[in-house]
Amino acid sequence: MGDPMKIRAKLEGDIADVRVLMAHPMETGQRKDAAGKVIPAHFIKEIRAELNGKVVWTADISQAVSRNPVFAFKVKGAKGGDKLRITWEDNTGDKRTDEITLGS
Amino acid sequence: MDYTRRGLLRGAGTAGALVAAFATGALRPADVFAAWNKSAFDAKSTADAMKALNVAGAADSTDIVIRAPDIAENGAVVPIDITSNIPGTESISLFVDKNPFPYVGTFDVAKGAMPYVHVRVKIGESSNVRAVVAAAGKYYQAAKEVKVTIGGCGG
Amino acid sequence: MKHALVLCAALGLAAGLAGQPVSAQSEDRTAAEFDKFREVLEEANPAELWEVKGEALWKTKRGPKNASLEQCDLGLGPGVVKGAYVQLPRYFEDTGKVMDVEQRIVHCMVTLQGFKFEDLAKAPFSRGDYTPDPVSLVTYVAGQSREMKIAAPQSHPQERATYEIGKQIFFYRAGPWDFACATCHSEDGKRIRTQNLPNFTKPGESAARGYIGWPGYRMTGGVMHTLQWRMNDCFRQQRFPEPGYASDTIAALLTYMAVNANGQTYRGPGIKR
Amino acid sequence: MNRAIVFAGLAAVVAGCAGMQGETAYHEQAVAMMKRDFHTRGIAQVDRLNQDELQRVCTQYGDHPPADVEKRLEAVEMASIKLPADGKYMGDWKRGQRIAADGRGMTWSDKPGVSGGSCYNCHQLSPRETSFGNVGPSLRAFGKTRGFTVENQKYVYQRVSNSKAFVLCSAMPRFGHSSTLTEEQIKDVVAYLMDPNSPVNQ
Repeated sequence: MGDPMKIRAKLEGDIADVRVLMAHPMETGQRKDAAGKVIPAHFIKEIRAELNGKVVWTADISQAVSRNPVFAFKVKGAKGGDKLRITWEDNTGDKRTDEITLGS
Repeated sequence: MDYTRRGLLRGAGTAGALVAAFATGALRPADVFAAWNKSAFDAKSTADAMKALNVAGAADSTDIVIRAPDIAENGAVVPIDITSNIPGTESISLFVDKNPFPYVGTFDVAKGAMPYVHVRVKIGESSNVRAVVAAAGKYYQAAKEVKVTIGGCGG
Repeated sequence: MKHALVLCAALGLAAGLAGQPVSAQSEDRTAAEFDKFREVLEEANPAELWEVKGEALWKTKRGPKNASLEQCDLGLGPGVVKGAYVQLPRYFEDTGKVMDVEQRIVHCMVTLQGFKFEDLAKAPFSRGDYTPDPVSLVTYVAGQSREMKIAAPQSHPQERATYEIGKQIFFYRAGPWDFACATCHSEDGKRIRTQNLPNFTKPGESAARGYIGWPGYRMTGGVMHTLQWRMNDCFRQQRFPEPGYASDTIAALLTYMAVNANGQTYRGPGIKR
Repeated sequence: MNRAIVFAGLAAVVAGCAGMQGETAYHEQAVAMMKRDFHTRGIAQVDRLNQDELQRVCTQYGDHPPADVEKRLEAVEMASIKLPADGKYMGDWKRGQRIAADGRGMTWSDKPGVSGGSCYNCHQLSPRETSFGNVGPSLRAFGKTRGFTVENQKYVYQRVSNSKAFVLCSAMPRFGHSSTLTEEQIKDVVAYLMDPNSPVNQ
């Protein structure tokens, strides 16, 4: 279970402008440590965003996404009080879910 | 939260069949989650990755707008905005042609998101970044060059 | 991904844009492009992740004394975090000296929570996946002064004396390369390689340029650093011996820098190349 | 720099008025504070805080000492330069290029005896290198502009070896005096600036 995400959303009409920050090393598996040993790959593979429990946005990503990933996307049909929940899962099976209430 | 993701997403009973069905699948409408497309992510060229995703031959389109720096300050964190003005856009995929593994990922917007994404990626050397959009069963693409300098020991 | 990404170009000529003579004009264009996308990056700065972490650390009962930091006095009274960062360094009665933010937080961790200074000073800088607690705490505290004006006080005689001592340290030339801070940081428009060098001797916008971006998320390595790290690494590059972590020397230098930045707006934890 | 004037003035006042919080008193407190707070790490020994006469004078006068002091100490620095015994100033420009780009040396994270010249940190040299600093002047086409003469080779050798022999409070390190660069390395840097085939002169 990773560190908490930071989710921000701004409502513009019925569109939620979402920014999410995730704490993750996004290790490529190509780098070596100081001792010359390859640092194993460790990266988020899948992300999904749910609005009131319904999946509205998903991403399948690779280790080419920067360390401590940042994404922005826009969800349609949102209103104040809606629950926005984001979940990621990495290549080791670790996952993390965080939720915010829109317009709060 | 404590649930098994595969079970939640696909229903435990049909997961295997669906994985098989989508293992070579294209950037399809988001009825179900696709399996993370290993062969596309492992591809060493954009062309091979696009083949693995069944989107080879995507048509050039000026309706895909890529906003990325002409010169990136740091190749470790290159901000990229992609907006598709193609009606019926279902997903946006991103490639960095010169990266050892060019396929960065696919953002599925069909189930309730706008055809837009902001993402930050690693770019090893000056390269085209390429967006491929799936819309109404067709595929479109656009590219933009990003130069990467390796500066001094800044801080 | 290429390992070269995270390496300094220590050897050989830097790659990229090879063969093209650089004109002043193209340098300006590059700088403008960096600035434009720096703004994009700042719209969602991973530093916020450490603000979240630091807030939890601040409010959680921890350490041998099982206490939170909610009674820590950062200068505006016990527990007042809002606006404290932009009014540091400042003089503290209880210690009888001027302290900077990290020195003060560490002081609170020692006195309120019972941590040992030696333990906190053992590995005080971020590396890889490791972030020392004071770094997260400083990031949280700094984030609570967003959009406020820098107002490092100079009302107490000790605060004025500390500014003068910091200035002396800033101009002190020594070491095998004869460097002072001032050698690289006392003129406008200077660069080491492509890295801009803020002029800390000119009060106002110029001095603030090098001060207000901290603590900062460093894109290279993807770690969070505070001014303690920045000062430490400056002295390393100055070819000096190593300054003590959270030492009075650093508090004095930061006083000189903060006071020269007074009146400028603090925009919160920054993002660095 | 008016700082020098202020300093000189205050120094005179403070001399006859011990305990006054003038610049000298602050200076002494600053030095005492640093001596308390710094420690040896790796090759960076704590005695690096001790200033030699040049460093002391440049600090005291804000890098603008009185002309007589400046002349006297520049002569001392000039006399300390050891010219190559074989009378040759030029080495290999290709090695010189690597030395010019190499920013290592003398920090607590460096190994002893491993140093470059950090030239690109402060100077433009080859037009092909776009990552260069501007703390020092551009040295593009240096030999071509100044002339490929032995006198100029000697000048570059001396300047790299001990810049302070020319401008006492120059920002440039004394690469020979501080044993940062060896005689051979300095010759290679001279060649990088003075060899007609060096990219610097293209």
